[in-house]
Amino acid sequence: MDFTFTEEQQMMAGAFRELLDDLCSPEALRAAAEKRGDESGARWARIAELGLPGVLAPEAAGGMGLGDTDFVLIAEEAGRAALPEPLVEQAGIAVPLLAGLAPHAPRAAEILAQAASGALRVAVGAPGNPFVLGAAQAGVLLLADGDEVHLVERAGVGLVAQPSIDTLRALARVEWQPSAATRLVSGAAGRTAWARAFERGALYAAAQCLGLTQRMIDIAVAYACERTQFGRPIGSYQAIKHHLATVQVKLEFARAHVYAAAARVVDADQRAAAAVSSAKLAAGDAAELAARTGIQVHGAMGYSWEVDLHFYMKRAWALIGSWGDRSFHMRRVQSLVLGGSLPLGSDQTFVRS
Amino acid sequence: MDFTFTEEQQMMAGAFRELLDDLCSPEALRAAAEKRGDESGARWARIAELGLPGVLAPEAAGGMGLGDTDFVLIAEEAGRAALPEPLVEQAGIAVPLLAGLAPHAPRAAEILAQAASGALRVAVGAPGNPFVLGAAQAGVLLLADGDEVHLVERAGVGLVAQPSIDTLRALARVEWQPSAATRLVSGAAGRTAWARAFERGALYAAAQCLGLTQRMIDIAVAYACERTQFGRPIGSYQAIKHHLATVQVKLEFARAHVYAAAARVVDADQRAAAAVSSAKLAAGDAAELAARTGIQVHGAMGYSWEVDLHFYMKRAWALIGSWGDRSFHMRRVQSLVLGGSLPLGSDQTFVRS
Amino acid sequence: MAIDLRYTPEQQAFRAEVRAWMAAKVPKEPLASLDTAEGAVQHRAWERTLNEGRWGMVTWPREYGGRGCNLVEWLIFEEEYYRAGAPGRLNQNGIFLLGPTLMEFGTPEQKARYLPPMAAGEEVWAQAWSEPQAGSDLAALRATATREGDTYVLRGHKIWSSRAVFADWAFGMFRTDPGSEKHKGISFVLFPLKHPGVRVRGIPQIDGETGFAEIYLEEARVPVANRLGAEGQGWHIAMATAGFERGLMLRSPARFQMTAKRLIELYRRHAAAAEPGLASAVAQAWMDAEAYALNTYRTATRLMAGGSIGVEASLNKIFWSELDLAMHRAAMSLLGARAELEKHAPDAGDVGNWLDGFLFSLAGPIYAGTNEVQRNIIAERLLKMPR
Amino acid sequence: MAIDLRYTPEQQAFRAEVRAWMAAKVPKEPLASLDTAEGAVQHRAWERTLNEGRWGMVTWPREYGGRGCNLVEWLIFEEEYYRAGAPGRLNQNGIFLLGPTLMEFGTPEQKARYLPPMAAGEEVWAQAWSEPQAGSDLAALRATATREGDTYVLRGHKIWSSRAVFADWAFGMFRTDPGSEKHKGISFVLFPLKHPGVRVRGIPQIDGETGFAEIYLEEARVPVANRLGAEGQGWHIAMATAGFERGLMLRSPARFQMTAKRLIELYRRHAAAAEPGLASAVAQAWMDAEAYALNTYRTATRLMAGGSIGVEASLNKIFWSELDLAMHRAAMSLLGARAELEKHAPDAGDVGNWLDGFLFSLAGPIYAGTNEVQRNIIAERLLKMPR
Repeated sequence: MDFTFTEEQQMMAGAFRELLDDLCSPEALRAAAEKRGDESGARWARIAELGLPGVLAPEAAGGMGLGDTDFVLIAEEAGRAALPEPLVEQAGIAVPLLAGLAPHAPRAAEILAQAASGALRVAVGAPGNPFVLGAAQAGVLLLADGDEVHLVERAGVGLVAQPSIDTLRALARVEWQPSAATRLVSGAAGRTAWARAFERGALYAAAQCLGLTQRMIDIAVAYACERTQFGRPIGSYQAIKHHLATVQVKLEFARAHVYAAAARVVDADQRAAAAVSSAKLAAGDAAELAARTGIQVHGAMGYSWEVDLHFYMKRAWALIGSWGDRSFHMRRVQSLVLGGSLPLGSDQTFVRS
Repeated sequence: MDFTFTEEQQMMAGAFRELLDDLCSPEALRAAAEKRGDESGARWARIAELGLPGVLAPEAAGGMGLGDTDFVLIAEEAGRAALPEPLVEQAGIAVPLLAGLAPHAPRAAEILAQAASGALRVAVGAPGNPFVLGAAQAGVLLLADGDEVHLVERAGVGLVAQPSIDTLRALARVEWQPSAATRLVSGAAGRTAWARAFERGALYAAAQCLGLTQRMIDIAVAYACERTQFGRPIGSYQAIKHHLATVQVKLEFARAHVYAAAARVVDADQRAAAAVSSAKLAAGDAAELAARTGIQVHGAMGYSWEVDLHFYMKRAWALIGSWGDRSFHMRRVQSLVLGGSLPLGSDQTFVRS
Repeated sequence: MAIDLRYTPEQQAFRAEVRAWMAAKVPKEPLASLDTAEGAVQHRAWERTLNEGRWGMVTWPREYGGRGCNLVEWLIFEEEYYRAGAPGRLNQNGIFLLGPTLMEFGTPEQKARYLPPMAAGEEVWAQAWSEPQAGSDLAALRATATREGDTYVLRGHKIWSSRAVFADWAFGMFRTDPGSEKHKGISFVLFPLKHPGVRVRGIPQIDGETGFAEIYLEEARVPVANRLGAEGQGWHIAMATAGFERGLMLRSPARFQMTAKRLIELYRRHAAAAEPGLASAVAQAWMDAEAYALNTYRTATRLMAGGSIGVEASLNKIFWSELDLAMHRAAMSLLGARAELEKHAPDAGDVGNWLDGFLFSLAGPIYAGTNEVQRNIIAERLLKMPR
Repeated sequence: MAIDLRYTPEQQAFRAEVRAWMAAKVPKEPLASLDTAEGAVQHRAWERTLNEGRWGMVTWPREYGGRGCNLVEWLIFEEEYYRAGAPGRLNQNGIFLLGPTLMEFGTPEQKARYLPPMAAGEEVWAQAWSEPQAGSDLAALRATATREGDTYVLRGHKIWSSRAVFADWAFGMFRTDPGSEKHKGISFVLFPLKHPGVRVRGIPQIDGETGFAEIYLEEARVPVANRLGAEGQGWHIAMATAGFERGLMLRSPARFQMTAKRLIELYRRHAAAAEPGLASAVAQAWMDAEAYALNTYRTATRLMAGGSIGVEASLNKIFWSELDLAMHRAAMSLLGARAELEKHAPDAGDVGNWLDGFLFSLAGPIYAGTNEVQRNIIAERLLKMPR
């Protein structure tokens, strides 16, 4: 029983954070927002240099061969920075999906190394998500037709862009025709592959929400310490302090859910489902509260494009609805816990099937 | 369109309040609590002298011939005082129930005047409430057998006392045998009578919750102004101020619901049902929050029997579960409003069938 | 029974009149946002149409373009206005805030000069309350009005002026006594926005629009007659204006009842997938919108009987702002994966204006005096708790 | 992967050992409340039984009656303790608060004197923190310990001493420097309750029991050797004790997980009548109880790896107290008309201990440092906001 991150894990996340402080400065985000989803190839290249797209790829495919408890800290940092490029979706979902299919599907094996190095951009259209993130910028797409997993070239699909309030997210509905040539797997293998992809999607959306929450707290605290009203910094008023402390409490306990879900997402069983849904709800709720509190603390200033807060708020709102919205995850927990299929009790918390 | 109380209505409530300040002092409540439900005949007599049991009885039966918008302020005062005797149940439920049945049931007509004068104590066992309040002290009981309304002598029933945390409430399960001799009405007449009684029960429980909320705020404010910590009265801290202001907001808008429900409870239609449920929920929620906030403001002192707060908290908790609990009323509103049977829109608020 | 919650035949006839007029005149297609240049033009045209029907500000005396309606008639008017889906009021800073203030503090000349074109929508007003260092703490303001004979020379920097980009006039507070501090030595001054020495710069908002602006005053000269009330009385007048802002008129119940109705319709479409707590949240929203309506009628008829409005304004402000936020949060939850879409997205479905409304509702607890300040007011003035 | 959320075989064996012992020894019938005379006797007997099995305080060194268990073993022990429905700990002020404090600040003699009978439940401890004018503001305390040679003469009035009615000893703070103010000149002193000059008066509670007491100290004389730490170091020691109170040990996650399980069972019995929001409230309670457990394991393994606990204690305190309140409020709603019944009422049905628990949960945000104070601590120490 050990629930701590290693020094190496923390160092890798720290290095990524430093890079992002540079790559995702407010000026950089403002520039990216104006291009609305035309991401910077330069930023992607810098991230790929760190090897991050391949964290979850086997070493044989040129990856790092690491696990979800390694990548969860990376996803958190991507959230904290409101990274415009869909690194989390490629490295956290597409790459392990390809790696899982590689033994059964030669075409998956073929592109895995390119995906892991970041040379090839891979977008994912998973069941449960109506839109695909980063489809326009991808080289290939992994798409669902029922249980089947298909691999399709970007040139082979039509895209209907769906503008998001988060102008750093390039969303699209994908129009395409499945065929035997595009199919990687079907049946139970496909179902399992998509189920795992969906759980990772929800887990890493939750991890990003942790980072976003921390960032929104940091911005609000900085503003509250600087802005004065009635002759005192507003951060010295109890009402402001208590609002922000409440967000911090929510964040801390959301962390426990997210890190625990990272440790068991591979199990893909009922308990993993409950853990992932708990993580998604807790982190999403923390981020939602952080956004609201951030606006309250900033007053009218929070509405200004010049204040950075809005980048993180919008990303939070977008992620809360992605990879299963609040209703989906709450109903799933209710079905498992109230419905009686999950054994209850404190001795069950760490049971794995 | 007039949503104000007359001077006469306010004066009658004011006179009752003054009497209760005398009759329900903390010492008097403490004494009553020790006797656990053996109410003071002297207190009842003083209240009866004011004619209050007969507010809703016709003048021909010696009553005041007034309406629910008159009695609602009386019920509010009874709540504010945590009055041990079930005046509200007798005057607000039993008397109009008897008055409604009198034209069809001679025995109801016979006892109406005695009930209105307070000479006879009448307890009510309505459908939806598992227990009867004040049964042991009543001369007669109005009891339900399906849709039928029965009038039974106290001597003709067995009582199984059910101790409440509110030691000022004498609750019992009533064991009895319905017979043709005890039956006042049956069928549709009985169903309508019980439906009206239930709506009034819920309405006046809500009205009492208003008074209880105001009293709990008053007690907490007085304590917060007097108690000092860190060299200042605790009532000067923003956190305490904001907690109490939040209760006051809830109270104010609960008032609007309760007074509006009083004006339409006689309609006994869907819109009246929605109004009564809204009132019960809003006033109950306000009282629940007032109790929690009261305890928070008092700190450990709130747990002490010597501090008066607990009388009002316990009454609030008891009333929240009576005459339809939170779930009953919330589900009723959902069925009417989300289910689509109630027309929606701002021009519908005051529509009456 | 004095409480009588029924409309009189006259009130019913009034409702019918409003309803018929709105049915005939309200634009069939929604106008562009009033925070865009195109929308501002469209909304000015709508205000002209309204005024032709003498509906610009029904509670005002006829001499100023109104109908002399009482508060219940005003509530009925608003109910029908929202029911008809009529456009937002471009001139709300004028009609709801400055209008009542002028009525109370203006000279006969000022009323005659400013009120009729305000009701007609010919002169659109912006507020100029905040300054960069004076937000909730308005008393920290620094802008000055220096008297030179019959002229004030205005200098300073106002910010968060809603609607100022497309408005004609603004009202604000200026220090007329240069050595004064806090609430003293402040005067309430009206000034044109298209005027030498006045520069307006829109503030880009997070939704890309410019509902707010900064106003730079660089030796803008206006007649002393533009001052409302006495010199140095500005704080007192501004507090009255703030009371109007929080009070009965700015947020009519019909607005929230309309949102509640739309939320219920949204819920019904998404009920199958919604987590159960949303059913209770939506029912609660309906009840709270009703409570706000009921309470407003309660206050309105009390005022008509000679009462006055005090701390109720603070109670109202907290209640409607939290209700509005709760309704929009529930809507965002119901919209799920589509909640992030802009309303013109091809697959926006029933997203409609919910996202815009959500952004706006987040501001509810802030503007017109933050809810924190309102809670202080309730605690100190109503509950008599120590400062 | 360093994170490994699996128990070792040794930990599994430890769980099996605890489970077997508890199955054999836990009383089949619930004991009377430990705030009654009868219950106090029964609970003392249970503490003796526990100690016979060497389960009095498993984390303590063997020399003091413990087993030298690490924090994960402690968590496992607590899980099995609650799973077995074992009685509440009569001596929690001793074992969870004073015990760790003695371990850190006591002399070898003091540890040898006090810890073994504490673990054995032979000496039951009460805390004597608050005074009538010093609640959250402990620094305002007035009780004095006047030194006369090797003796302290204690004078003062302590209040809200939990468990003092049936306890043997108490620990508290006294001014040893009569001219001192606030945090200075305070010492931490242990004193017997059955002792000349010490008078204990139970405070009747709203539930009719006497879990709290007042302690009147009228020239009670104790040896100077009863002082913990140096003279004047009392505040520093007391803050450490308060840290233990809020910290890891007082509220083990198993307690809340057990409540969540009971709440789910209650929900299932009442689901047909429950308003839909309760389904979400109950599911949320389960998730939050799991979060508290997960976070405690996170902290525990961090501490085992050499970390220290700081502001986390304040985060924990807020979280568990709000969780406990939310669970009991949901239970009260589910119980509906029966929620007001005392547990011995003939028709109490499944009311059980929910009402007692609800009353107790209302105190959660107050004791061990109010949640308001905890939020200040988080804001000022963790978020570095200005005082």
